[in-house]
Amino acid sequence: MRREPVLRVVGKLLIPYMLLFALYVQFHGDFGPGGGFQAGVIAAAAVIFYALIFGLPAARRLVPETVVEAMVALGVLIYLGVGFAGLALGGNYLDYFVLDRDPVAGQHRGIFWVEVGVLVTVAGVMLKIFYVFAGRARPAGE
Amino acid sequence: MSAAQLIAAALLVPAAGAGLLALAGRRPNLREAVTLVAAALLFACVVALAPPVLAGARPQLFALELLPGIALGFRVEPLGMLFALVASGLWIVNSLYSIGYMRANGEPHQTRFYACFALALAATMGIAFAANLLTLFLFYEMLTLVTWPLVTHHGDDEARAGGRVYLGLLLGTSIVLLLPAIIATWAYAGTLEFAPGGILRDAGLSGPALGGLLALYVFGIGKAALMPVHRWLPAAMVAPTPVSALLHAVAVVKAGVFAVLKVILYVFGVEALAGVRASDWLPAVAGFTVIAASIVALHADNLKRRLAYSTVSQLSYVVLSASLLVPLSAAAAALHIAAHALGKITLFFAAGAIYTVTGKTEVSQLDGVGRRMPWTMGAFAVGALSLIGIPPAAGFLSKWLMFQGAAAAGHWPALVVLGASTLLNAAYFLPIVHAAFLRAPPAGEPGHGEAPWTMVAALTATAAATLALPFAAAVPLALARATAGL
Amino acid sequence: MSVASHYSYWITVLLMTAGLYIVIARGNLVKKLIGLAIFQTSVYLLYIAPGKLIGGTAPIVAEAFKLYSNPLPHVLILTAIVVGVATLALGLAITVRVRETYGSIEEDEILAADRDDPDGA
Amino acid sequence: MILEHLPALQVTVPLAAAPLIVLVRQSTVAWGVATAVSWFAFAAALLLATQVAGGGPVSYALGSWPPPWGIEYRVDALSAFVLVLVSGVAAVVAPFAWRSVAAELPRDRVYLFYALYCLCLAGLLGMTITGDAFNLFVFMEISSLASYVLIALGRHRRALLAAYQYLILGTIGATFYVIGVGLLYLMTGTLNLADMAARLPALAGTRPVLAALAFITVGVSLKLALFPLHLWLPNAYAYAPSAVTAFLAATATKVSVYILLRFYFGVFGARLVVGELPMPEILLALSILAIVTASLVALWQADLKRLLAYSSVAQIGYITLGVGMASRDGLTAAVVHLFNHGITKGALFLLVGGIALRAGRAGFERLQGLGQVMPLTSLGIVLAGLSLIGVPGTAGFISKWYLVLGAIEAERWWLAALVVATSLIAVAYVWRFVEAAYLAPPGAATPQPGEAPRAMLVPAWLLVAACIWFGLDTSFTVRGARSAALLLLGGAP
Repeated sequence: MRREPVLRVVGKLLIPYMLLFALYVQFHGDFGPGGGFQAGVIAAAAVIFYALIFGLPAARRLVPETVVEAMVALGVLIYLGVGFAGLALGGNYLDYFVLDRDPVAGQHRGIFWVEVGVLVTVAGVMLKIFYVFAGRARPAGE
Repeated sequence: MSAAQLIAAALLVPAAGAGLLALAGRRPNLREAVTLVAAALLFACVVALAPPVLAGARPQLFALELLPGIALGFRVEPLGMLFALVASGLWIVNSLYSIGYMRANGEPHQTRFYACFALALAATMGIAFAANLLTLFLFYEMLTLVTWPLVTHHGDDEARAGGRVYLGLLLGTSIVLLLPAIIATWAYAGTLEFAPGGILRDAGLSGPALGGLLALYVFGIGKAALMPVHRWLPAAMVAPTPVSALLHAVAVVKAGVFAVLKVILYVFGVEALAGVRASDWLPAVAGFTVIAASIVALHADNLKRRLAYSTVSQLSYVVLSASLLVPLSAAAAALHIAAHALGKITLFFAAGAIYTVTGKTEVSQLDGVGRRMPWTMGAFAVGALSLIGIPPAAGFLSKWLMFQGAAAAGHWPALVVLGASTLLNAAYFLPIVHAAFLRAPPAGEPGHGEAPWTMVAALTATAAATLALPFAAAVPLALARATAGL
Repeated sequence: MSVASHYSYWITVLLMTAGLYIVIARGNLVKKLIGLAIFQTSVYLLYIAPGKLIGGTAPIVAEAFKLYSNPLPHVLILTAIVVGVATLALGLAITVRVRETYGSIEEDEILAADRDDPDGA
Repeated sequence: MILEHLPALQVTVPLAAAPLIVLVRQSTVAWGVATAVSWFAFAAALLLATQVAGGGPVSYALGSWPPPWGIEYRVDALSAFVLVLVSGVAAVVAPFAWRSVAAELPRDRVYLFYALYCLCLAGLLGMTITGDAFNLFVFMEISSLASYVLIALGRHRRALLAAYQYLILGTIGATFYVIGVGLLYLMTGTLNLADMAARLPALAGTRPVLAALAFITVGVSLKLALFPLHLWLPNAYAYAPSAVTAFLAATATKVSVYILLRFYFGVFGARLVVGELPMPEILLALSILAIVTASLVALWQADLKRLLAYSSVAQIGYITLGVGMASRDGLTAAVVHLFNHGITKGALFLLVGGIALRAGRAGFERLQGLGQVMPLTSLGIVLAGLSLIGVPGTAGFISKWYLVLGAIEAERWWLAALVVATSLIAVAYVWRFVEAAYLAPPGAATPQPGEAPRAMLVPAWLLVAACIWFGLDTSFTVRGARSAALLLLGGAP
């Protein structure tokens, strides 16, 4: 990989924008096509891109596998947490209306956090899948 | 204690006894003491129930809801009382005998033996006191299952084969025939509670339908050993002798004929059956079994096998009498349960004692045994006389009533069967007695004495009871007559 | 005419049968998974196609538009796609481990290996 | 306040436990969380069941969107009954897993087991409680994906292939189901089951509705392993870790039966399914085939776990037989057998798990003389086996009673005869174990270390005791099943 300076430079240039684009897709989900699923995949793609260029060990150092697993769990917990917050504030489970004094603002707030949860989980799952298969590429096995 | 508590005690004492026995397994003396104490306690409970029942009360106890509308229920009526008295009384004697037999023969797994025996008694009490068909069925199956370890006690290939036949026939007939019969009764009658006069009277079933249902019942109750579902009884001969005594005298076959009596009297109702002539085929089947089993017994050389076929034929006396559908023969049937139990247990005890001392199992080997074991063979003779029906033994009493009942019913084939089978009984029992006392023992055979004293005591006691029953017949006779509504 | 106008259904049915056929007919574990994926894809089409209104736009309230596509099938199928991806990933992960254990991903070879050595390693 | 949110908590608490366990990664904590969550679910299910018994169906609108717009969680007599079964079995299996999983899985995967266990539980509970057809699909896939992994965790290498086969067939089943739901959605424009049921009579007999019925039948039948779609089941059960086998055998197929019942009688309606289509006849024929062939195949298995797996196929046949009768007693039999077979098979597989711990596998050659080496385990298997046969005084008897009663009331005597005759095959295969365990001396392959640890025996015996208890006192099971049957047939709630 060291002999591919073009790739390395382009990669270093592109990866921040990929992550930024992921965030754009994430937050634009309120107003147009977009949302956590797509954003999660794009964010994961950035890391996978990094791994392809700089090698799997480097990617594992950057985003260790424990972090990936934690991301998967954390995203689900954020999502469930929104549900429980609805409960705690006196509504039904996953009730967004009670999350703010203004029901419409409550809707916004609820879906925002749910999408954050989705982003984290989807990115985590994508990376996890990538790690699982990429890590097994060598025939030596475990 | 109230009557309901007594019923509960009668069920729980043997069950708790089984638990204690399992715990006391490592200490044989304690274990056997527990058996005897449990047996005595149970007998006391059952005896305490007798006066109110004789006075006309019907103590009852209802517990769990087996199915919506059917409770786990117990109600003591005269027939059940008689059966419970016989079974619990014989358990004491049988325990005494078992102690001697099991020790003298060095049998393995004695703790399992005593525990299963106690459980079998618990199941028997459940059958005797059951207030409805479902409760009866539950304990009937339980009895099959807890006696299986007893039948396969030796654990060898022979025991395994015998156990398969035993379980296959008893469980098979009860699941395939008896269970549908019970469910059909529930579907048509809407109840399963035993009631004098029967519960199927108003179900509006035709004669053939009732007859079919009756067939499901009498062949489904495999324990009654009506031919052709009698095969399990000879197969179970692989068991140790105390188990044979349990099967033939104390509990199992008695539970079978008891259940048949219950079904005829309290499910169908004598009048309902007689009215549509639904049971006309039953005396023929029972009569055939009586004669055929006697002929097989006549040809059997193995002593226990001969006794087993004798049981098959004696059981069919009960079914035959019950199927004549007159009160007197119903009373005779009830009484014969007790009489046959006393006589047959004596015979098995004697056979076991002979085997314990000499290792002999065949009739042809018994020459001169009576001279060396006078108590044992004396008791054997008493039991044989009772089963043939010679006064003053207990069997005479029930057989006399049977003849009377058959005459009252005007059923002359039954009279012929009873007469012929009495001759056959004599033909297969008397040669044994004759050989034992009047022939010389084979030359060169080492001498021997009696069996251990507990065994001799047990068989003497049952022989004495066989002789005493006709003279103290008030209680059993009263119960039998109350059963028949006389 | 009416047959042709339902072309989305025909495509659905074609994908469905093709996918199912691959699953059944192929012995290669990966090819089976590909068949499974095609089979699932047919369902996505089944849901999405009827939800589309010709000339309709995304269901975002705005002054200029009166005609919207039904958003619900999209949401449902988004979930179904996630499920499909998870299934595919899991199936492939299992296949990788099968390959590591048996050294093959052909079904008949694996079964033969199990027949020869029933207790396995 | 907690009480009115029970329907949501019933599912979300186990669901939340899974990521928590992944975050913690520590096996003791994982076990503690999984056990606590299972018992919480059990308590919640019992509370819900009493609420339903007292005051009729409970409806819960997720996100406060009223049905049919939002997703509705709906607990009625039938779903409450299934919830109790699923969560109850989970509550018993979780403590059992402590020793069993520690012995069968590598240390670093133990937390994964518990996370997936919670996920699977949440999925099964969600399938049962939801009133939304698509939400049901999602929960179906959650529980299925979790169970594929759980099966693949098995020690034996064949577990991998078993999991793969289950994955393929399970996914096909779920996809068939979702195709059926899609067709229904196209026709009715709703995904709420109750709403669908209200709109379908107007469309009855149209081709998409019939196609939907066919797709859903095949899809769910794959999931519930109805003969001849049962091929995935024996291997999956035989090679999964013991705790997984016990849990899945007792719950997963039962929930699928629930879905079949729900769609047949709750959505399509008895008039269409029973009155106009030959579904009862088809079900009866397949059930009879399942009972006879699977029982016979079970008889010849060399491994107790496989034997029990085939017996499961046969027992599922009894359940669908009750469904096929489509009468009050038949449906009562189906629902009550769903419960009784659940606890019976749960108990058996837990006890076999004890054997697996000591002997490695449960091949019959290793069971010689087991009655002496592992007396409590063997006795438990015998008692639960009696329930499998349907001996009176055990739970299995109650099911058989209602099956035969249903057959007799329909005057189908041959069916009654068939039900009782096939239980004789069950006698034969249970007795194979009895003879091996009690009538043979311990052989070279018999495990030596002795009885299973108490942490495994106690949960197993809890279920054995339940088998006996629910055979003697049927006030909960039969009443619950009866009211569920009436509900399905459109009678009183």
